[in-house]
Amino acid sequence: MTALLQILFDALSLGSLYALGAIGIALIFGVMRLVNFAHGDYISFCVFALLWPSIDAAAIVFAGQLPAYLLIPIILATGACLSMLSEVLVFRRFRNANPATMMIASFALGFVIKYTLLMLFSSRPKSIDLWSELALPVEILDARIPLLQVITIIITVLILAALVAFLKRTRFGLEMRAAAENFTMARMLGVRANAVILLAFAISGMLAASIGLILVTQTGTVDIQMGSSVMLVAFIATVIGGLGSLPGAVVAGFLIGGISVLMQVILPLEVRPFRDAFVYGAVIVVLIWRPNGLFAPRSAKQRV
Amino acid sequence: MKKLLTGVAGATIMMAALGTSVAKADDIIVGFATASSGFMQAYDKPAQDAAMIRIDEINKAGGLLGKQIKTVAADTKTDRAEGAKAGLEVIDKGASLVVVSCDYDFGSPAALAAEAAGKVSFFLCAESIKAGIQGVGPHSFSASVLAAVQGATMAEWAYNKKKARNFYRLLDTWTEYNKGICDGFDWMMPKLKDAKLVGQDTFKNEDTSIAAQITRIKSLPQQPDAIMLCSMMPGVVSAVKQIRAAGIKSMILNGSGVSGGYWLNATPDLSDFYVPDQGSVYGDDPNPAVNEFNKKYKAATGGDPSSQYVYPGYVMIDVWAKAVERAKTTDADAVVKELEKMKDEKTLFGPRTFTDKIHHQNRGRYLITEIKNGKPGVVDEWTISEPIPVEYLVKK
Amino acid sequence: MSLLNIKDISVNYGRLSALRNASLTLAKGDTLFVTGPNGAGKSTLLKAIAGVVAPKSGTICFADKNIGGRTPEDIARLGFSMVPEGRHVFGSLTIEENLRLGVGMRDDKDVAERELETIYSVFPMLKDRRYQTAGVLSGGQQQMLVIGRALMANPQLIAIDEPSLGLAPKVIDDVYAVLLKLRDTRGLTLLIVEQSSARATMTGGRMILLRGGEIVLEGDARELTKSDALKAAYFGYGEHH
Amino acid sequence: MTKRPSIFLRTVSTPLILILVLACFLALAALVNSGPFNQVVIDAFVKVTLVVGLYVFIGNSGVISFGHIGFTCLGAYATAWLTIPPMMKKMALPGLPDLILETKLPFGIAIVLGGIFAAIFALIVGKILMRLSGIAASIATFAMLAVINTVYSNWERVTGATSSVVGIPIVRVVWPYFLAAAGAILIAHLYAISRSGLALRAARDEAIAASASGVDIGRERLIAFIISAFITGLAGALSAHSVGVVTPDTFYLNLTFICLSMLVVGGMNSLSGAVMGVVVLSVIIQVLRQFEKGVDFGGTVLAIPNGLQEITIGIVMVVILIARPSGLTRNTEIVWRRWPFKRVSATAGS
Repeated sequence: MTALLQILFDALSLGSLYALGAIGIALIFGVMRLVNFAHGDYISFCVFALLWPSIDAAAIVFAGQLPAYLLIPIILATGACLSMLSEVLVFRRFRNANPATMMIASFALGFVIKYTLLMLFSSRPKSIDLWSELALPVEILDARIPLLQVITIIITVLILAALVAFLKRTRFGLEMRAAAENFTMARMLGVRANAVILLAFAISGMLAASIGLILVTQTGTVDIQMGSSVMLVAFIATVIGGLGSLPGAVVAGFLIGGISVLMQVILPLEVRPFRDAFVYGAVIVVLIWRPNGLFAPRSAKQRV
Repeated sequence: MKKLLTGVAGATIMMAALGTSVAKADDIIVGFATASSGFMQAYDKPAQDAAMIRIDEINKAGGLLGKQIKTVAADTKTDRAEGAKAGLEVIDKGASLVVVSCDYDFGSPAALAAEAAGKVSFFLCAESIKAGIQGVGPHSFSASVLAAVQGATMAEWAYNKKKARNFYRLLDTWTEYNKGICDGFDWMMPKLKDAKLVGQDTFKNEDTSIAAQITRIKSLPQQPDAIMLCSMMPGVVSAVKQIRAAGIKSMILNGSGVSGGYWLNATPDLSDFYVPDQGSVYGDDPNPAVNEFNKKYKAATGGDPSSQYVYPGYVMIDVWAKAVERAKTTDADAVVKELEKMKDEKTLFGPRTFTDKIHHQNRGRYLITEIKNGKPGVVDEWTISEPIPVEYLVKK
Repeated sequence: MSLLNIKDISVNYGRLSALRNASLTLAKGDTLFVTGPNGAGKSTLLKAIAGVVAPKSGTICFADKNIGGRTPEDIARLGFSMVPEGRHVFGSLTIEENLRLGVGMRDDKDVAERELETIYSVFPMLKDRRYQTAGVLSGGQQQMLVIGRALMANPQLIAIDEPSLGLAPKVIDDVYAVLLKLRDTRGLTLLIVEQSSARATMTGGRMILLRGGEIVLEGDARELTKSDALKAAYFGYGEHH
Repeated sequence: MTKRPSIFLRTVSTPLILILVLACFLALAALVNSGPFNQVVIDAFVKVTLVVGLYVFIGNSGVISFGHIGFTCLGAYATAWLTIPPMMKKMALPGLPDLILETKLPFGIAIVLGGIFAAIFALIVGKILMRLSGIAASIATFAMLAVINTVYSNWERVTGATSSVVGIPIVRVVWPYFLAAAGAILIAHLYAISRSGLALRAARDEAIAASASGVDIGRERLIAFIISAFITGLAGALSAHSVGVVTPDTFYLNLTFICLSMLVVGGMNSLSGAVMGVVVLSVIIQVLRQFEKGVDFGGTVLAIPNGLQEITIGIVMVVILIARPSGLTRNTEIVWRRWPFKRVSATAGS
């Protein structure tokens, strides 16, 4: 029972990260059919914003020193700004381009962000202590769960709830959902396209920033690569969930998190290094079974 | 389209014209085919700086065979195909010693190019048996000590000095280096009477959470005395943080991949954490000459050595230059012959032995650094009781 | 004076010409039917007005403004409501949310509420199911929804692409009754694409016939249908001889 | 359209012009005759082969594949298995079947077998994956790449896991790579003008119409998948011989994106796009690298900081795509129509 509970928390906390990433990608995909491969680099960028640029091995903590009530808004704003900036400078110029072109443009943008960070901070991963008091374990029904896991899950639930409230209760949210489903029709109803897209980018950037903060707290590491593995799984989750479907993205994110943890638990030692092969094998099976994803929106059109 | 084609042609001719340069005849040239950009840069650069310090020392003392040592460099961009080009480029510029990237995987393309050209090549700090005869050829060497020696050292030391009996093995499958540490640990374990492996698991360096692996350790009937953590930056920090956060108090044994204090602010209260080091970067090396070197390094680069991986660069030039002096030529075969005669050759950072079977260290003296309340300090020194057999290393 | 003034517009899809030198004017309160065979350019004409496709040449003026090059949302905000072909309801949104989207450009909440009640009174079915997602509606119900949604904005001009398609005759009557009532009470201008001229004859108003991307006939709906000219032009008689 | 060029010129001029462009580089390499520059040209030829292989599938089917670098991996390891001296193989890769352990094939045969191995794998996997289309197919191909990568990174006895496989004979002469790139261009062109290629492109542009007129999209896609797997596998084998070592992580996301970028920047729906994308980006990269090393302008040496090359190339790519969203060649083929070169549409022209 204790072990089971622990596994459940492991799965939920890993799934949380994937779910947050998947929504960030699904939001953008929904409004402009862009698979934003720079999303992972937004995560890295936000994390590096905690530090002062320096190529020394030891990190010089910068924004990371601020109290949480300042730090969190600043990092969220960093993510939002970077994300909106990339829309204004780059993606806006690709409104009518085909998805492959946009995707490669996003990849090129990510490349630029990554190498800029590399130049400013050197390639050596840096270490930073952010809120390590959160690392203490708490007792839940005899299981000792790291507080951070609990917090990660709670924060994810809160973010999801806030997002749902925003989408369901506000005018902007309504417009965004409409735009995600049928962009042209929404515009013909007077929905301001650029504003909605910009807002989607802002939210997506903030989601990237929150993933970054969770990752740093969890790992204590600031690394160029840290966004990309989350981004990759999140991207897959978005497709499995049904592109453009936000609930689908969330469920698929948790699903992949769950499968990864489960595989790690049940696979015998010799096979365990092959874990990801099983996870990705499962991805293929799901795709063959449901090519439009688990929760394809009714109007889903294949455009890529 | 025509414009496109002419543009391409023009640029190409320009680039070809720029690509050629001349080498002077009466210098000895050391070529660095290392990464000045990309992931490996952070590992190559410090070791290369250390190598430069030794070169400077030699030049100031009158040079090598009466000639000055000149250096040329080409950037591998942390890319294998670029690595091969960089190797060819420094050979083209007349290098008699080709220094290649720290890591075997990234260094080997350049080393293979050097081998094909009949030049001596040295890996800055690669710790795989392949960085040498086995993976490149008879003219290739590594300046560091095998990863397996680190794992074996930690196991034997913890068994003897810390009375550890129950071991747990946690392997990060990301690199060959990590596996090497665990291979050495595996080799040592059966030699330690009544030491027991109570469990083992794997993870991937990029895993953001190793919660499942931790759960497995915690469900053991009794916490292990020591966890052999075969991993490296950056994943290792995350792993350690999570292990300690879960309340696992066992001592953690590591390879030199975690050497250096630069990452410790991520884990402010870390204790019972042990690292093998070839020399101390913390200013408390038992050998004052090492502390002297650290000062020199700081003067030259503006910063303290970040980790022990700075040192092999110095060792490399040191042993190569000695071999050249003894051979009285930079001719590759003669230099290799002299290098292979070295047995426990003293260097600033522990003895070096090369034979015609192995151009690497399958035994070595290590300082043991303990991290206590987040502060590193040298607490001991250990040399494994017997060298790890070449056959065992090759088979792995 | 005219509400909509289209002059000499041509639209190309790649190398394919979809509309050539089309011109027409509409005054406030007018009713214009656009008919023609499949692929004649009827939908393209509407899309060009809505700003969804960009004309290669020509000018479009709406409510005294040149709307060439403006975005669809700008044009919508000038009082142009479009009901495109194929019932684009937002399937994952509720019926009420669909309708509320229609008032995108209105800040006044009370007006929006009043408008909503008006639409509900016209289509009581929508009110009964207001909290269901629009995806579950039948084809006819979806058609009502999109027309209701287009009316929510209280537009000056509503353009509807094939309102009768797939609807039961009874429902078609209802839809037209609503549209005509709004025309008569509010001065709503109607621009309706229908493949058949039957409805136009019944309702009255002007009519244009598009074929092969060109306006080939224009006149009063009832008079045109009485003459043989329409049929001849529709099928292109008299040209292949 | 006024006078159209003869059928002969239209059908064969594209590959001939492209091969001619590559031949210029071959000649330049012979002229410069320096080791590093040879390697630059070799590297470019390998990339041309690889990207042309990608084009055969992506360009004709319109499905973005993230998985083809998996075939490159298969090809590279296959040639490693076949060409490493048996002595070394027995030590490093003892899990290989005896037959392979005892064999040592010449370079030329081994690379072709590498391509065939990848093609056979594509046949098996493609049977399942080619049922999918659109982004589902893209993700499925990526999942395939991830599975291949995970297996090759961990199968100690057969692939040596993450450790570099060494002992592959290094081939540093340029012409075999040129021949392979030219061959890839020819194969790609022949496929593009074949019935299957035409049907597939028709399906790419008008899926419903094509399937209504009896095109079995799945089957045609599978054919393209297999041919492109052969070419990308061949490119993998070539890259193994050009560097002398293979590791699984070489053949993963970085290479995938670099090759896709070259294809899209060139123009993903045309063979000329595939080739010119590689040529143009490679040349820009080389020029930038030269600047990183420092360029002498009449006494003043101008050098850009290390790492700026990557940033610049990223910006250059974005700018090219903004200016020409359908790539440098605008998705058209280069054909011979008297001087100067003229374009015809890739869809209408062939």
